[in-house]
Amino acid sequence: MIETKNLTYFYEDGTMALEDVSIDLNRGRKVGIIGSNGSGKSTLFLNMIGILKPKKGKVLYKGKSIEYNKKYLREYRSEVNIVFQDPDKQIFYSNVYDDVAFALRNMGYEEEEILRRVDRVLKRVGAYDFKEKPVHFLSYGQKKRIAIAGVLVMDGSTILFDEPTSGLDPVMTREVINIIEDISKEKNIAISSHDMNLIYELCDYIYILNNGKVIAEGLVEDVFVQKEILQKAGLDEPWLVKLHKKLGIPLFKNEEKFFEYWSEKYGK
Amino acid sequence: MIETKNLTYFYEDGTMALEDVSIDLNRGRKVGIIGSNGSGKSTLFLNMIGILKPKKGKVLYKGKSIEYNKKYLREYRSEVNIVFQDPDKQIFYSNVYDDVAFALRNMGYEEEEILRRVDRVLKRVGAYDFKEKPVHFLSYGQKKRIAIAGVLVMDGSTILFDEPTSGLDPVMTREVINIIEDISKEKNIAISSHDMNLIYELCDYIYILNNGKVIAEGLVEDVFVQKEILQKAGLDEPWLVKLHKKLGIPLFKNEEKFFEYWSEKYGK
Amino acid sequence: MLLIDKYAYTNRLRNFNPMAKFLFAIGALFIAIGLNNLYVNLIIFLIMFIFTTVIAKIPIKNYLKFYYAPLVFLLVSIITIVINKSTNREVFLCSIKIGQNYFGINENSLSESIFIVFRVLSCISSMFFLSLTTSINQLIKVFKKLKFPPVMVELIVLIYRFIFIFLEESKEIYNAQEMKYGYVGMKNSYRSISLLVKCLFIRIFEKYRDMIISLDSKLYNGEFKVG
Amino acid sequence: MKNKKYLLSFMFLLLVLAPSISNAMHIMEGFLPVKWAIFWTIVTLPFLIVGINRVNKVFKEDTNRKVLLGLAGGFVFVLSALKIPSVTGSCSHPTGVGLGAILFGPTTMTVVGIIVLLFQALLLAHGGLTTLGANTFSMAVVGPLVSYGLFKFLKKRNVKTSVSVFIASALGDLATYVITSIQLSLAFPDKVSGFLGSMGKFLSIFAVTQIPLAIVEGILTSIIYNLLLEY
Repeated sequence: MIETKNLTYFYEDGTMALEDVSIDLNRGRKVGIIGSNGSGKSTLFLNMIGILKPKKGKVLYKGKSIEYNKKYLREYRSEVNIVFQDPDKQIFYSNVYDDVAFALRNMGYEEEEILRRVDRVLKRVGAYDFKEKPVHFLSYGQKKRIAIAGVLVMDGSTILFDEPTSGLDPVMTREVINIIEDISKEKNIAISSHDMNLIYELCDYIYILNNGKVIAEGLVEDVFVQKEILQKAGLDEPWLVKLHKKLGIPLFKNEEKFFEYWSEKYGK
Repeated sequence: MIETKNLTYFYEDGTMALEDVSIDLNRGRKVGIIGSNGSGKSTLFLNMIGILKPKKGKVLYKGKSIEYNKKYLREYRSEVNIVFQDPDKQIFYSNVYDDVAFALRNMGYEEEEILRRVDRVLKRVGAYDFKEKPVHFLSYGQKKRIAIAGVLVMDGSTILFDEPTSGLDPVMTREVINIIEDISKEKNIAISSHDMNLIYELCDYIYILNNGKVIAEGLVEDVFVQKEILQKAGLDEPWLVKLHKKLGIPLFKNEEKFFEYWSEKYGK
Repeated sequence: MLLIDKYAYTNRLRNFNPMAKFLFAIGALFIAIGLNNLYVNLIIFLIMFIFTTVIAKIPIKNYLKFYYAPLVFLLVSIITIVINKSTNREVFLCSIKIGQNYFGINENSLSESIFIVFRVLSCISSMFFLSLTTSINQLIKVFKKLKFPPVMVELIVLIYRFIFIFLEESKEIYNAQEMKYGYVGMKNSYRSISLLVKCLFIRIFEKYRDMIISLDSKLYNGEFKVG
Repeated sequence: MKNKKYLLSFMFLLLVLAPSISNAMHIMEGFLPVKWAIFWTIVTLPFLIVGINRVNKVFKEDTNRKVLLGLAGGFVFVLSALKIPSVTGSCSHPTGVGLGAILFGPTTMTVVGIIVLLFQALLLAHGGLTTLGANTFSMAVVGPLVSYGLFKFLKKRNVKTSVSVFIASALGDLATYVITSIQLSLAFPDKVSGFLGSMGKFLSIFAVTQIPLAIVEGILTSIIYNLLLEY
């Protein structure tokens, strides 16, 4: 339901951050925004949630330009929210429960309703078991789940994820992917990342950002096979794509499907 | 030249961090220490450079137990040093030159010699072009290079890298890998990471840490094919290993070799 | 992140001898408050204005914005100084009577105010010249040459570096709070700002813990030397 | 945790040395006539020298403290750049300066304070170079001393800590504001009613903003104190 239209953003000193960026999150359930560090992914997200205001162009929500007054933004953010990269900078309490309840308390919900919602969301992200532990005893991956819970609890329609798996080890990466897959069943999702294998597996539609400009967009299967564009953006091909191109086999969305295909074909 | 012998370390509150860990960095030029977050990789490194003192067992340098007095450790650390994960915690100056020169000035070198060394090392890590910029203008990847330069400048014999590529995008990852490859020609290297593809390509000998214990060690080609052990440690197989096992092709160390093989064999 | 700091590294005079820039600005400051002469101060202001915008190429629009906050303070203070109270109407150029007292503008305070305004403009423009054309990293070298106490120089070096680390963190924390309605209404705002300060405060110790390890490994011997 | 001790002493500081560089009114660049600029610089100098000696002594014992004090300085600066909505509707800066270091004694605050004020002048255009002496005296000498003294005094009287924190930080803030008013009145005595008349004007003008601010500051500092206790 969110779109940006010819969005341009530059910093006070004139450094260009985003130029003429048009992005439409309706193109897929899970839209990927990929690009190298400094390509503008985070700035784009900050524009999309109304923290930064575009210098030119606009952000549309349900087809209408978003407004930058307090009242509008309050309403807007109950629908559109973001999980930032570093959980340490979005967890404010040393107590898991209080932290996840933060947004609801700020919104003025009854404690009873808060309790219900927080519990539900903690279960959903698999954090219910350690909800009694103080936050500084949690591992990075556990904190990440708390951070997701803290946003999920607002129950909006769209969630942006900024580098959701950076710094996570393989097991935790898998868990976060599962959480995102689960959320995406009922919400619109956008993910920014420079981890190509992640985006390739998770997203259905992607935009490639390079130096603040969209240099390609399309269905995952169509964009990821354009090696020159990925290279220009400083990105890698996912290995399944490499196999597809070098070995002349069909393109598979994930490794399970590929190995299935292989064993059927070659009986190995 | 560094070994740990039955090293055990626990925190003041009794939490076990490392148990009976024996590691020998002479087993390869580039030794990988892999394990999930919290498996004890960083604690092991801190023991190896003498910041933490083992509760049991010891750290050997050139066959002799290291000593924990100031004089010895100074000497030792001019030979054995570490690049930490977060560059912001190891850069103390906003001025790139002063920061890289820091260790040399601490060692009492002449300014002339310092100038020569710093310039050389900045060129080597590809940071010479932005040496006039203040650190707070640099990107994460650029800071990482400065952090590496700040250690490399001491010109010791062994460098430990703690998660050298975490948070870096594909291009910068590639650059850091190249820097490490280059350094490894003349120095002993140990790398801790949970990025399996990185370790697989870069290292020759690896140790797998799980809950503070070494659960496997060996040549990369031997260890990475043991799926159960990787799984136990919460790690993934590198994709080249997966292909090797599922497709019954030989095991290749990097994708270039694999694609070469493939095109020779199938002419594609 | 801080606009003035950004310009200090990117302006056209950035590579000009820092000591010269420093002495020029400080000299101008001394003359400005020392002579306290209207014409001299006007000239200093014009020179600084031209040096900063035309020669160092700081965009005029942003340059003028930097004057906004100080000028508000100036305005309030000037009003305070200019308006006096007395029971005697004679001392004023013009006045109004409120109750038993006259409130008005006295000739002496008016002329004093004019001097203040010119002095302030010339001083501020001199300081802006310095801070917009000379980076802190350059100033640190100047301070060292001028034989500032070494411990001050070291603290300046460290604080300058850490400012940006904390600034970035505070911004990220602030954004995350804002997204969770942390700054809707007074009560939420106070709670959020307190939480933010707490988070940063705890960060001091986390960073300290990690940084002394890093210092150890870099053979720190108690001194942060500058070249 | 070994840090716990540091944390506690630092916390103490946070509370005590509240009169903040951040939210007090900085006398702007060029505002003071030359003789007063020099006068306040000279008055501040002894405190600065004592502070530097003190700092040097602490650093001699533990050189790592340099980094700790540096971090505290960065923290204080950033607090001064934050904006919070204040009671008066305008935006003000939150509390917390003091933070400097009780570890190092209150005079240390003068050293960190003057550096932070220097950065504020150069990077934020708050305050100035010619007024650095006067601003340091009100914000980094008198304010901390008042809060520090009050906190010690109240603690001896067994006043509840959060109350002591509130009083110490709020009054420290007010002290800074009174000193600034005195500085301005001395420099600009009313042409009709003299120093006292001028003092009355400055105090009443700034009271509108400064008294509510002092209260906010006190409240915030208590909240932060309690949050840190939880941790």
